[in-house]
Amino acid sequence: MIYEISAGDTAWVLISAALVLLMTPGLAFFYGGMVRAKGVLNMLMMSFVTMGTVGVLWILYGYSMAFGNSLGGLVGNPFEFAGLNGLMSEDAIVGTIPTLAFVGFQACFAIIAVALVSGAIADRATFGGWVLFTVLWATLVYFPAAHWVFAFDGTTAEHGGFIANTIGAIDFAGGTAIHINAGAAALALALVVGRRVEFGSRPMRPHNMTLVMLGAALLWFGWFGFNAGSALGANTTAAVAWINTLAATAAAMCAWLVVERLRDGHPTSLGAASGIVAGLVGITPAAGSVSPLGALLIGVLAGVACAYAVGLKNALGYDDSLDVVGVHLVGGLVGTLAIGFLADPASPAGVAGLLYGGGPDQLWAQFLGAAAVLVYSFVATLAIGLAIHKTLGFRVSKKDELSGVDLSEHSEVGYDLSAVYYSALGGAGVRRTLLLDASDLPESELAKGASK
Amino acid sequence: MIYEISAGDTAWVLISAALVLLMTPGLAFFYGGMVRAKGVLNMLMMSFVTMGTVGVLWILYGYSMAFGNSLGGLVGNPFEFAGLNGLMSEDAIVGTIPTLAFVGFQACFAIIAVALVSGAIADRATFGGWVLFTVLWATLVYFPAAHWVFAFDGTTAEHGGFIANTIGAIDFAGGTAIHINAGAAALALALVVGRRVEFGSRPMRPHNMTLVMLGAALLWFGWFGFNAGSALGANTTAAVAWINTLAATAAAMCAWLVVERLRDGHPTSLGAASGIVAGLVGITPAAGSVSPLGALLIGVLAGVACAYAVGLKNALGYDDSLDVVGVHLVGGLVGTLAIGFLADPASPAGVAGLLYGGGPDQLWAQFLGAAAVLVYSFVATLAIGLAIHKTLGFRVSKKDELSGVDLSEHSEVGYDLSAVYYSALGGAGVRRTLLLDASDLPESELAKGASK
Amino acid sequence: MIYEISAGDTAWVLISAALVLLMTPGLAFFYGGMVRAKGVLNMLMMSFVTMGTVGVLWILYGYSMAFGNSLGGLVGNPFEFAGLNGLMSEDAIVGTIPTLAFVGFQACFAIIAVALVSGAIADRATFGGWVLFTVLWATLVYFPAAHWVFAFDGTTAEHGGFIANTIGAIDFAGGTAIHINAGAAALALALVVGRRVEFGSRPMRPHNMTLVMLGAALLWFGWFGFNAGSALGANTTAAVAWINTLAATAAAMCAWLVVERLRDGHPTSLGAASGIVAGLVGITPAAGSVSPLGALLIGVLAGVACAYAVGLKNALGYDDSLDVVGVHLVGGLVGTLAIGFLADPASPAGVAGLLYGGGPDQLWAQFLGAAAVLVYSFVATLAIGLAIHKTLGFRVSKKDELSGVDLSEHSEVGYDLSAVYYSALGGAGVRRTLLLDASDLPESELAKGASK
Amino acid sequence: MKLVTAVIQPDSLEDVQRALVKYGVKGMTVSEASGYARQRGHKEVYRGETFMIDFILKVKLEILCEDSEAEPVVSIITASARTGEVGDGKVWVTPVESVVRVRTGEVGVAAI
Amino acid sequence: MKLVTAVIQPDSLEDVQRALVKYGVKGMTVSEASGYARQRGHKEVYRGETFMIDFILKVKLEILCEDSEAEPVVSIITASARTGEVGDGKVWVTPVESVVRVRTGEVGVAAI
Amino acid sequence: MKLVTAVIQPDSLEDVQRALVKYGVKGMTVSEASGYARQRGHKEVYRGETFMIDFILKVKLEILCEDSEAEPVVSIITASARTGEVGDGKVWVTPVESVVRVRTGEVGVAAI
Ligand SMILES: Nc1ncnc2c1ncn2[C@@H]1O[C@H](COP(=O)(O)OP(=O)(O)O)[C@@H](O)[C@H]1O
Ligand SMILES: Nc1ncnc2c1ncn2[C@@H]1O[C@H](COP(=O)(O)OP(=O)(O)O)[C@@H](O)[C@H]1O
Ligand SMILES: Nc1ncnc2c1ncn2[C@@H]1O[C@H](COP(=O)(O)OP(=O)(O)O)[C@@H](O)[C@H]1O
Repeated sequence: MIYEISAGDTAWVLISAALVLLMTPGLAFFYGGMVRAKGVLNMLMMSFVTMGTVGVLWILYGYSMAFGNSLGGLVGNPFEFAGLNGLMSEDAIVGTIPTLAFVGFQACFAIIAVALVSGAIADRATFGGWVLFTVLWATLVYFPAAHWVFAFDGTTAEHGGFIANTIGAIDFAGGTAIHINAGAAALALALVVGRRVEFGSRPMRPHNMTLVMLGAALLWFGWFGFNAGSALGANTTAAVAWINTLAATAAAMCAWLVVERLRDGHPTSLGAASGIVAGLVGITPAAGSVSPLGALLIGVLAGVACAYAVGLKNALGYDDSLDVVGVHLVGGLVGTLAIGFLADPASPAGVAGLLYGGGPDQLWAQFLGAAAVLVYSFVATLAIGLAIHKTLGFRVSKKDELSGVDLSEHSEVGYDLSAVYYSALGGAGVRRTLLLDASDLPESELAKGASK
Repeated sequence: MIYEISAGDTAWVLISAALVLLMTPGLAFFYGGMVRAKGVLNMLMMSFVTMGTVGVLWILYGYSMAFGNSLGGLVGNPFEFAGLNGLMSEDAIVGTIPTLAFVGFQACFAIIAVALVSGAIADRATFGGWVLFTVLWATLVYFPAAHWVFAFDGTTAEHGGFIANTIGAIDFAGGTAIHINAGAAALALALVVGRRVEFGSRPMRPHNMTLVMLGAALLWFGWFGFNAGSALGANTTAAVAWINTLAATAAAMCAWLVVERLRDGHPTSLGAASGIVAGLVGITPAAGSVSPLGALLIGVLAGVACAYAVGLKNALGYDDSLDVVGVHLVGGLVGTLAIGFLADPASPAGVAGLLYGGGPDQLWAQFLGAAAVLVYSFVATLAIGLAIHKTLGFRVSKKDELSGVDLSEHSEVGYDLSAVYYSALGGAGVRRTLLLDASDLPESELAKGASK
Repeated sequence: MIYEISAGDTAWVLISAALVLLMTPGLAFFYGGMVRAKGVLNMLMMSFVTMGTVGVLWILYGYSMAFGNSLGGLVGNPFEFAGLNGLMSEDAIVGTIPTLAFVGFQACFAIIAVALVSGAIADRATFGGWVLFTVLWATLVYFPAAHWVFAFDGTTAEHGGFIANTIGAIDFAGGTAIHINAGAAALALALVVGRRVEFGSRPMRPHNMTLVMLGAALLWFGWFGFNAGSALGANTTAAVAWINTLAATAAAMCAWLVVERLRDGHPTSLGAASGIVAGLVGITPAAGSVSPLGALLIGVLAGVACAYAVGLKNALGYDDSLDVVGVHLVGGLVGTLAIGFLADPASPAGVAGLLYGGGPDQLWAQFLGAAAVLVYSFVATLAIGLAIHKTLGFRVSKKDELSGVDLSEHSEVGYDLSAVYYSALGGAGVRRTLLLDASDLPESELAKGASK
Repeated sequence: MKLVTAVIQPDSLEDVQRALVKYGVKGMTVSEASGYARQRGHKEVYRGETFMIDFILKVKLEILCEDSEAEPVVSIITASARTGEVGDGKVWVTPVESVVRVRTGEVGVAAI
Repeated sequence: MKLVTAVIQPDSLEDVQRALVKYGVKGMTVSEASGYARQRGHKEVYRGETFMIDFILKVKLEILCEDSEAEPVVSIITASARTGEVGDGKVWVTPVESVVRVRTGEVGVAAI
Repeated sequence: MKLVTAVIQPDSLEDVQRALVKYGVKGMTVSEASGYARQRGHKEVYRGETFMIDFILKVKLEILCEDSEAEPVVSIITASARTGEVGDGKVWVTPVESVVRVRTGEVGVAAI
């Protein structure tokens, strides 16, 4: 499958890759605004550091594990493209674009898949534990799952992953590989790390809703690259995916707001932001296989389902702090299974769902693909999480949690808007500390006076 | 007019569409930073919800009303492309791009046109009223106006709108259809909804200028898609529009700052942000028909005119809270009329304005087009606004306005930067409320003691 | 070198240009979050106003000075393309893109190069002085330096600059022209303007780390346009530059965090943000001439070097407030010189560095190019800075500095999150001031009573 | 000397300030506070979870004055801060033993 | 009448509030403050520079009450705000000469 | 016991803190406040509209001390907070009837 490079397709994939990279900071702000002020930096850092660790791993061996020649449909050969060896050549092409454009595009998928999980363990995880988790989870869970779903036989290697090729599930841009995967992992990790000390007893409202809205906006913007970029070219498929990404998201936002209006009395901005993300997640697997009207419907389903699903954690008592399960696992399942019903033969995928007269095969394939990823991810994440918890430790002390993970894990605070200085320059360096410690001082005149 | 799809042109329009979508959150932040902290979420929500409602409408019938076959030059046939029926086909092409790419690009125009209006009624409108307004105004005002201005005969349908085809006014990217339109509507709506309680008596300074600057930055960034994307291809026209979008905006920012320096003593960051938007609005209609020097001039004119125009509301006493009239109506008029003078025959439009030896015809066409949209928009918006005001109600109670629309309309607050909990978990759900109401308690020991 | 326009290449350069424009606001937020709350707007304004002034200059004569026919390899003929005259024609082409696309892309380079310098003089410079500086420095330092490095013989004019053509240094996207240049200027300007009053005695921690992270995110996002866009087409070179921009940045972030973990005890979010920028700066000159593994190595080197270099200012006592020297000068030198060692003959540049068996020539060329820009920039900036300081004045009064440059230079404050009004509407305009001045009032009853 | 402390509605600050200045009060110190009392707080909802915010934003005014001025100052505040709604707040008077003006070192009534 | 002032740990506010309301206290005014004393502050690091933050966030409570209530109120606060860690804070009582309820103009004990 | 309250310029806080600690004061509570008095506020301009900000940011210090310490504490604050500019603020002393240390329940001078 070697064609010539198309500058137009390459331009589209390169900019899409940059858009997908921007999604991870977008996610960081979306998550970061939702925690309390004392944990905002840690929340941001969990996403940002993932861009560092997974970015490096992807180049070293991640791309190769995902898209190298398949070892039995389960994982790509990690040595084949280790260090992206040989891919700078003009001949290295995937479809109509340079291989490295594809590598970059998929790199950003790997990054955000891992970052998504962090929402489950807000405000209480050790930063070291999380960093190790990004390395292990990317290697043991995401890179294989990406292989299963995204590596088609013959596209980047002779043989690809079993979900794409054997089961034949449709996952246009990663509903299974990314959202169900991250959602299942989030549930496992929330169980391993345990509830926040104040969960259920103290109110923990978002500290900065403008940050949440900014995150939602960047996510939506970037998601056009995620979905429409997955066409790997600037063509009709991309345009369909683009429109569906607009349609489902708009519908899901409206749906979530309607649920809130009816259930809680008022539509909220957090609801709008959450609805946006739910819609984006829902349409991700389906962006190339449904019509715009189908996308509207998926949006409504995802919006309503997720709006209710975020309440599960309170009912069941697990502390998935920022609702990764409620939004990504549930939204991903809605979208993945909806394909079985709503796939439109007139769409680029050309498959007919049950409502378009197709048989139950596609629905069954969708179910199998989703279940495979869900189960594997949950089990493997439990194992990885427990391993980290038992060795390095995955949870800060109660005292640190109460005073805030920003201080304990990063020695920083998010905001200092006051014009008053409450601090003094210190350090063992060249500067003299100005910090006064009363007990270091000689007996004071005051004390002398008082003892008289 | 069926050509082949160009991947390059498609890539440019798809990314431009995403850029234009990002403008609406950009606008939300620009507006949101300008209101007081107690209304920031409502301000954001007015823009965000428009992405939901108008996004859905566009797919259902909006695109068809704007670009369906013309009913007498006034509106497109709403049934022709209802639900974007049939547009997923590889044959559905507009110029050199898939029709759905064009649909997506124009969808974002519709969204932002409606969102722009919200600046006029900051801090006092019912959210339900606004949501209904987005539906009615998009349907009755924007979709027709888009048809008049953007639907050229033969491009998407056999016959198009009267301003584009009969009057022959030049509106490259929506100076009339969007900015004059939204500006006139803003004036009408400000009159309908009335002044804020504290207008003219209490200071209402922006609560977060960094948010305003962020909004201005995202607007400028997105506007390259808005203007240069309107070439519907990656070509010289797009490059000219790109450069003009840089030139006019840079010049307008400088001009606004100079006015402030001379008039008020200091150039301000709000001035810079406002100048950016004024320049962008000014060049919007003209981006394809003037030279870079012409664009600089339009920027200066728009910057100076708008810097003075924002004072009008105080002089005349209407409360167009965030100066939609002063910036979008005035800036849109400056740009639209300037074409009559500054159109450069060497530009892609190839028309000569008065200063380049052309006749007064183009100026007259520009005037007619602008006047048509202005008058229609003002009158129709008055009607729509009054209808909502009399039925659903468009204005919150004075008490709610004073305590803030974020609370009354969304049950949320924008920021909670304190480390102190002032609240208690409650709700009718599984959780016991911790809220203590003294009057619910049995007669206290204290009271007993005191009565002794 | 006249080819046909490629829509794909044009799309890529147009969007890259927009990405690079976004970098300047990104920088503004990165810098703005780092200063104290009382100076955030001034910090933002120094970047924003540069988009105004340099944007206008570029169109008037900047492009011509950089890319006009060379006057002895030192500067382009400023009159050749003054006002971008004649460049709207379909025949005006650079490589495979319209000349105006190239003009726009390079415009944004000029803007950010100037804006970078502002970090050195945070919180104490007169705004007027800075505005004048942007004009003089762009004209006398940046436009010539861009000519030296970016103007290749025959690309836009018959003859180009001496670093590109005579010395033959490799500077893919501006490591010398922009980062070393701005870094050297920052050092000079920090010396001219002098230390902040509170430097070394009062703690000056970042006031809003979420803003810093937002800035870093936008910079990284935009930098894909900066680096990969410098291929001036959507091709393998662009893809290589894209991947290297990911690799080096990811590695530099990790490296900076490791340094912090080992040296200071905790990895910080400011460290992550700084590492991102250090990696981006480091890979800028080398993005097209090293392999992904080479990029990882450059990232590590830049991350470590800059993490230590930011401490220099305390040791040496100059107040480069936001570490432009430590990050941009040092990072730029690391990347520029690393090419001499790590240039990979398999990369698009096709040059072999010392580690790939190449001779020392390239390293020598790199050194010469860097030294030329560094020395010229430092000396010229000293002269410009002193000239402004002696005439207009470059420094606010101590009182203004302590109460904050936002107030003294812009009459504004960044945030007003309180629900309490501490102010009264005033002004010489139509509105009566509500400000009460006790001394303006007639002798009060109280005073009367008291004197009794 | 006396210290008059008032906890009032934020929206009343301007009226109180005007009235006091008009009366001849030359200085005051203001800070933000939150009150819990008869006036009920409000409800917020995030992702379906309800939060009750018990404490309501108030403004706290402190005014140093001569003994004889305390009573009129209290009445002026009471009159100009009254909206008649629950939550209008309290004004109270405490004794002050000495006052110094930092700038000059003046003490007592001269320091006010 | 008395004014009971307490400076306590922010995390104790809710417990104190509950205990006071249960006891019968009908109102209180809360504000944020920073304390410097035995409890050590924390360290922050920005680009390798170390900052010591001396002052620690505290909550300040003010409760107007009858003379007879002052003592029980103090003990309730002391009991419910105690964590046993350095930094738990202080409670003190000052005399109040008069109190007015703004809304009604009621004075003295009726105004509390 | 006494409560010394000082309203000073924010920039003076560090000097005052140092001086007090050097003298032997072991604790203090600080909060932010805004002052209106002789010192004039500043002007802000937004889109051509002028706003006068009457209130100026101040820092409020509260120090509990023994009767005998009140006077020296006042003088130390006065001396170290003085810049000589209008707006330097006030220091005042009020009587305190009792003090309790929350952590231990110690009362009186031992609680300070
Ligand atoms: N006992 C008290 N001690 C201190 N402050 C109080 C007390 N009671 C009320 N307050 C303050 O007065 C404010 C108004 O009290 P509230 O009872 O709600 O209204 P009103 O005074 O109009 O009856 C409260 O928010 C609180 O700040
Ligand atoms: N002399 C004092 N005057 C005013 N406030 C004080 C004084 N001493 C302590 N405080 C306040 O009490 C808080 C706790 O004091 P600290 O000595 O740290 O703990 P503890 O009271 O448990 O011994 C301080 O943070 C400060 O706000
Ligand atoms: N009568 C007063 N009551 C309470 N606080 C006052 C009073 N007068 C002044 N202040 C406080 O002292 C600060 C400084 O007062 P000002 O008159 O401006 O300067 P100075 O004390 O140097 O003459 C004010 O900002 C205010 O916070």
